[in-house]
Amino acid sequence: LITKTDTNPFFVKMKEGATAKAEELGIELKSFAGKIDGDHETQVQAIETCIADGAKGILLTASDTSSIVPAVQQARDAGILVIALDTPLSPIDAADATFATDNFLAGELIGKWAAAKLGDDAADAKIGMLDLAVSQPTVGVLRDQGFLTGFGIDVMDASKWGDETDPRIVGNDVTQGNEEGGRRAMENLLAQDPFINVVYTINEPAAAGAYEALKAIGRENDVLIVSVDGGCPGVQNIADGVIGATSQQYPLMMASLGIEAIKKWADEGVKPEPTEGKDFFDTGVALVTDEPVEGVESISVKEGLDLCWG
Amino acid sequence: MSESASKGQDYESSLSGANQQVAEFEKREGFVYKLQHALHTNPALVPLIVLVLSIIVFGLLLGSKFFSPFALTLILQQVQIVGIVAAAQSLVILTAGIDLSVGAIMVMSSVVMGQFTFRYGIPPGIAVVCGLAVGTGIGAINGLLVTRMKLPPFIVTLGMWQIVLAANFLYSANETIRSQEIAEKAPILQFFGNVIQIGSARLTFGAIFMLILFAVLTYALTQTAWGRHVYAVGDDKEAAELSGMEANKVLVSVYALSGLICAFAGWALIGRIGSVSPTSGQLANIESITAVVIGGISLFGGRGSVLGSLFGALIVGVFTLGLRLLGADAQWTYLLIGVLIIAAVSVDQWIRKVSG
Amino acid sequence: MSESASKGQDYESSLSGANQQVAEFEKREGFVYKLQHALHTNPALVPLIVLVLSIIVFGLLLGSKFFSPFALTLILQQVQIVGIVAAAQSLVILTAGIDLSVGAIMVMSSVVMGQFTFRYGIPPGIAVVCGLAVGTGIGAINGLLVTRMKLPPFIVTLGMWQIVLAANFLYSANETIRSQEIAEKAPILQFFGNVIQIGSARLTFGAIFMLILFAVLTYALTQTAWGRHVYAVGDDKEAAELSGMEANKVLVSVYALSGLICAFAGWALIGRIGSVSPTSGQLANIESITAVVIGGISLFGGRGSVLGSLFGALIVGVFTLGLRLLGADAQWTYLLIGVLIIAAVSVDQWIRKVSG
Amino acid sequence: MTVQPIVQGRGIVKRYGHVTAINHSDFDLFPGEVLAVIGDNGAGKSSIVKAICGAVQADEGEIRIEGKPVHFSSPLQAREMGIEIVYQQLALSPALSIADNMFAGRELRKPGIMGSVFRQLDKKAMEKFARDKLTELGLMTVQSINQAVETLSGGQRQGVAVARAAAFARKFIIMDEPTAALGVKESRRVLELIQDVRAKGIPIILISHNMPHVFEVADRVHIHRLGKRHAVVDPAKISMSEAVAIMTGAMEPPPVEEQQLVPKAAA
Amino acid sequence: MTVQPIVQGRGIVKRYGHVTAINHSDFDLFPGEVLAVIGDNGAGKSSIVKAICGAVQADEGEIRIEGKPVHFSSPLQAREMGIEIVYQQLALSPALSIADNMFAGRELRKPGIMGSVFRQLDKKAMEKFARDKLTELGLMTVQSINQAVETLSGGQRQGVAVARAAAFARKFIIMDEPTAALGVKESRRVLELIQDVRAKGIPIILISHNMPHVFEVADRVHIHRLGKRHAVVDPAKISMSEAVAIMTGAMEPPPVEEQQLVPKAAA
Ligand SMILES: Nc1ncnc2c1ncn2[C@@H]1O[C@H](COP(=O)(O)OP(=O)(O)OP(=O)(O)O)[C@@H](O)[C@H]1O
Ligand SMILES: Nc1ncnc2c1ncn2[C@@H]1O[C@H](COP(=O)(O)OP(=O)(O)OP(=O)(O)O)[C@@H](O)[C@H]1O
Ligand SMILES: [Mg+2]
Ligand SMILES: [Mg+2]
Repeated sequence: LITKTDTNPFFVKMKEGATAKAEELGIELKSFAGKIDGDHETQVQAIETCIADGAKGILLTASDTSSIVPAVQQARDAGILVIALDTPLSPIDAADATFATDNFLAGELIGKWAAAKLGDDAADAKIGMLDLAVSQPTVGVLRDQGFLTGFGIDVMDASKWGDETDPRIVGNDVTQGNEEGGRRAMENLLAQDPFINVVYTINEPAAAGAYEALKAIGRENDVLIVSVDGGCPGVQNIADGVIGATSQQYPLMMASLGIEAIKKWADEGVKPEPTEGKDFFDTGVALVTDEPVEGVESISVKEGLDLCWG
Repeated sequence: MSESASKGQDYESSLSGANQQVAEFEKREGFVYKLQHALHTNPALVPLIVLVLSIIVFGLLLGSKFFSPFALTLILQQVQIVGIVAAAQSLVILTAGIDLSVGAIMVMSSVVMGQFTFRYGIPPGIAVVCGLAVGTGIGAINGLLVTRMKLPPFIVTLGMWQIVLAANFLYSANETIRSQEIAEKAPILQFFGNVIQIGSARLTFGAIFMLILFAVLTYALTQTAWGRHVYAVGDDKEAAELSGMEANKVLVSVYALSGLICAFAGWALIGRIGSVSPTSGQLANIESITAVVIGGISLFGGRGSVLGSLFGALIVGVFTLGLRLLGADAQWTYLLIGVLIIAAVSVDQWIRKVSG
Repeated sequence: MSESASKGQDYESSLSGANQQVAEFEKREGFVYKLQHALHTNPALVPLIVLVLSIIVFGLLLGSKFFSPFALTLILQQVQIVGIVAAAQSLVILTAGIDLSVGAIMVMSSVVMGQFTFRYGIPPGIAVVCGLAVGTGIGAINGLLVTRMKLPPFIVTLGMWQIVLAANFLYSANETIRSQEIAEKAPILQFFGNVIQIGSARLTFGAIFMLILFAVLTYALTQTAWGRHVYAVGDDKEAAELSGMEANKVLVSVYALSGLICAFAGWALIGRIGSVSPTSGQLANIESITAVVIGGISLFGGRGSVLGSLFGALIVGVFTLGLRLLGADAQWTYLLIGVLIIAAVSVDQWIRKVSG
Repeated sequence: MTVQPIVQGRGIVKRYGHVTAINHSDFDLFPGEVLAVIGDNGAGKSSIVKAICGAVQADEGEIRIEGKPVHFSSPLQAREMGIEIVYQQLALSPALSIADNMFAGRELRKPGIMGSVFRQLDKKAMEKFARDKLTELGLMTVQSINQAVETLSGGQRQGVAVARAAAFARKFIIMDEPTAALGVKESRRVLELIQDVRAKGIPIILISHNMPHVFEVADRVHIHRLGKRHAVVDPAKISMSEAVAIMTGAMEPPPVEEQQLVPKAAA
Repeated sequence: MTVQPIVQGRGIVKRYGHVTAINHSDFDLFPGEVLAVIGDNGAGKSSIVKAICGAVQADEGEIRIEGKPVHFSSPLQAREMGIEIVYQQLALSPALSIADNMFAGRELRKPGIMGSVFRQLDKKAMEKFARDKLTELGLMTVQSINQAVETLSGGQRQGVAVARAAAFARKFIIMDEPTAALGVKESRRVLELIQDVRAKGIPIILISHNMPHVFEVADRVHIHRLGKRHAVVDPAKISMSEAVAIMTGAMEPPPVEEQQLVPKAAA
């Protein structure tokens, strides 16, 4: 199992899921991770290690979707089953299979929810976008662009955030996906326009940071924060009214499905099939909120808490 | 003594009549001279000037959006963590060392404070003390490795950085403790997040702590023997030892103090972000070193004033907020901060040069 | 000369009869002495010993899984990028500087090579030359800022790091150029990815380039006047200048060469990862500095051998692969690497100490 | 009657890597005397006094101070016993002021609570003391006692180092070429100072290449050659040119019984 | 008949921050002579010679070399004109070997393709040359010509710096206290060397605090006091004690017409 980092609870959970499943199936599991987000060189080294180690299968959440491809090819040539988790490779068929969240859809869900929640006010909303990093990793771009699409904003170049011209967007800032960055980015945006009323956040830690910034100026109740991930602290934060809604993804499922697939490959030589209509196996995404709106399917916080990770 | 003068070699006979006049030099007066003298004796003045200039420039460009008590105190808030860590970093850099473990110690301490409270149910006050002790302890280990094993500080703290960070993730199991929970059960952890509001100016306890910390360190460095020794050890460790200072004790105390300050930064961090998150503080190293160097402290040790680091941190804070308010996007801001780091230090060098 | 001897003061009269014998010292012989002498004259020997020891230890622990031509050449492949960058870093550190922009220059150069080929349709060979030129140019700017503006290298390259990295993101529009495309239209970009296979040993051109680069640099540093000057400038710039070396020219040449080597690293990077990705190389700074310092080059300049950096990079590579193969999980690996950084340098210090 | 030597070194050996700087050398300093140490460049003069004061550790041999064997691991321990050293390379902290350098490691604190609790330095008192000491040495060509040492001329720096040693020594003082960079007037002051210190009963080890100076102030002259104590002579009984001849190997040293291995008073 | 001076400085001023080290001083060096510069510590002797050779830049005043105004911005330019300097702080690179230091900036390359294309150093030739020069100075107490300079004793280092200057000078040599750390024997060698160099027609500026040395080798003595040229005297016409008295301000300098502002030969 090779994850982007092993500091993000998402991947930690994924690892736990995989470990549990592997024990159940009697598979030996070794985990590797990049040092920081975007560190694909370490991932390449990890793949090489797996080859040297004679692994049967690799579960991979790629930090760079195309740079990793030659290494993946080398592994497949060595007869290893490579399954991409969470993040599809580019091209997607570079891996034997992909078990992933549809990040664009995840963004779209919260976008739609936010638009519906605001109703007519959506036309003159003031939106703050809290993204991941200046290097614009794919996940961040997909979620961001998905949110804007869902909200009904023209995203211009869909492979890039920050090029939108819609006046409702106050600005983009980067958070490194943690609380500290979330708070600073929110403060910066608030200094630009203190009347922001919708905040998109790349993940829940960033959302929690943004909330602190809003709380500091007493606006925590007039601003709608939406996020993606569905980690337990995040879902709890919905219950506490910190976040309005979040799109929940299922790393445990990805991991355990992946382990099962490798088991199957090792035992029977059968590769997993993608979800119908998509070129990857969609592990699903669900909108978690206690304030459901019409036209957007959602689950309640309670259900969310049952399914949450981390 | 006059009798002994006659004992010397014959050519020295005239010495007893030697003119006792000492060299007299042109006394230059006036404003320029006084300014030059001030710049020489107060190394922190240059970054202060750069800071004031940049506030004025952004104030002119942005008007009241920037030049308001709200925005200005916001900068203080945003800078507080980096500022506190930069204080720790300054101490170490003054001894010609470098501390790459500051960020890791900060996070580790905050995690200890949080986990001790919530995992083991230790009273939050004691958990805070434990967190501070852990930070000090790691710092002291750095110091001992530097002095006993005679390892370069860069290596020691590079290794320690990786060790502490990994230990932090392993220990915390990457678990975040949420702000709401902390506010409910252990508000003392968020102590530094309290705010004094004066009009639209908002001073957090963390920001005030940072200012007090710099004041105390400035006092300690300029007014006590320990401070003189820190400078001397950084300047030339061998000379300091030969002239009778306990260089190794000074070094250990500096690293331990640096660890303690970082632990305080960890506590302040909880106040700032509300929660306890093991993934924070990844940029603390580079940001604190940047602040220190913009603040005019030499990386070769022994020169500069700790106050400069405060101004250095504030300069970066002013530029970041100012540029964002001017509408520069995140990538351009990043680029411009790079330009401004070089420019700020160039101005510093230039002022020092024209002031002779 | 003998006539002038008589001119001196009377007590010097006996000098003409002075014994011309020079101090004679115990000559110590034997293996231990020879070893000590070798350690003194070849600073790279210590990291080499550490490297060999660690290969032996992992070989014993892991058997043929580790101690196979495949695994050992794999280490070379994994280390090649860090190794090449560490060569650049060594040069700069030998002059008592530091280059924080190595990673950024590397990525920028590879992006230039890729984008020039695919965006503007420039022939790949020329695009490669442009990439190398860009790297050299950025390095030269670093050098000019350090010498002309007299800015500290840390600051210059810190600023340049941010500038180049942001420029890289802006220019590349965060676009990755895919391996398949490159293989099809511009295979020369992947030149360093070619492999010489001997049995199960796989030597990439990139790894071979790294070895040749270190050989060339070692020659240049030990056998040419330029090399002597690099050491002298790093040791004591003022003394080097006073004794007639063109310190500033040497510095600019070192930074420009460092830029060029980083650009080659960028080219090798395309060969290694197949694609051109603007997010690569974020750890190149810290990893290259680690390699240099484990390799025994002093961060204060003027001491050490560039070959040490190669061994330093290999030591880290051996530990990383070895620990992974042993099944240590990622955080434990980092923790152990942290311990090993400190341990490796302690061993180094210890060997130097017992060898007097 | 034998007087106990203040410093007694026997069979001292010091190697730097494969260079043997001191090769089984002896050393004696007796109470109240000025012992000059002369020898060619590289003879090992600096090394032997460094071994005595703990700035380097001898590889072999025994050093006794007032009869007690000592093993200083740092010059700090020597200093705590009241031994002061003027090093050939001066050992001043370039960025600190003259006053700070003089009080390095034994700073004065303000009286009262500011000193005891807040540990504030008494800068005024230290400056005054430093200024007085420098004035005594006639070194007040320095413009300000708060000037950093790095802005002083070579001679001025040497003056600061000498003044520091003279001000604080209780047991004995080692001076390694204290007048090398000094002018005629300033050298004279240092020689006077040496005599003043001796008058106070504090013995001095003076390393110097300046024969007239040595013969003027020394009670005994220790001649060092090729890492060893070659001879100890009485400057009153031997001429400068003989001393130089012995030192450079042009002449055999006098037989041991004619040497001055102990001071006349003690003999 | 007037001889053109080799070096002519007029109204030179040098300030360090608020310290005025040279205060409108003049300076003259004539062909073939040894000009001694004496003065108290801190009088500005080192500063004035540094201003002449470009190691520091004068704030005011004019410097001519062989009649042509020069504005050296670095000592390298002076060196290219054949001017060599022995600095008070020696200016050696501690980590480099003796041979490397002697050839710093003018290394010899191997003959043939190895030298011209591969730019390989001719280490053998450089070592031989360095060893010869040191032996001439009687400084071969060093154990190996490849020893790093930092492992040498203070005197040995000074020897290396003097040997370097003597070996390469073509126009003139500046020596700032070249014998300060040297032993009796070694000092004598340096004085002989100075006379040899003068015999070759190369003039020398010698800064020294050692009056017997100055009066032995100098043709004229430039007395520096309080940042100014106070007087220039003929050592044959004036006694050491008079010179010292003038230098320290105990005596008025002789009237200008009795001074030796130009050498006797040129007057
Ligand atoms: N740190 C060192 N490392 C290696 N060799 C050294 C070191 N210090 C001194 N030496 C060598 O030891 C010998 C004695 O040196 P020392 O400094 O004691 O001589 P000295 O008699 O004081 O000479 P001088 O009169 O020139 O000061 C010399 O040959 C010198 O090269
Ligand atoms: N870099 C510097 N910065 C500030 N002041 C300096 C500097 N160099 C020299 N000075 C001051 O300039 C004056 C003249 O110094 P200089 O070194 O020329 O004296 P000198 O005559 O050579 O003395 P000495 O005989 O002791 O070597 C002194 O007062 C000294 O303190
Ligand atoms: Mg000595
Ligand atoms: Mg001088």
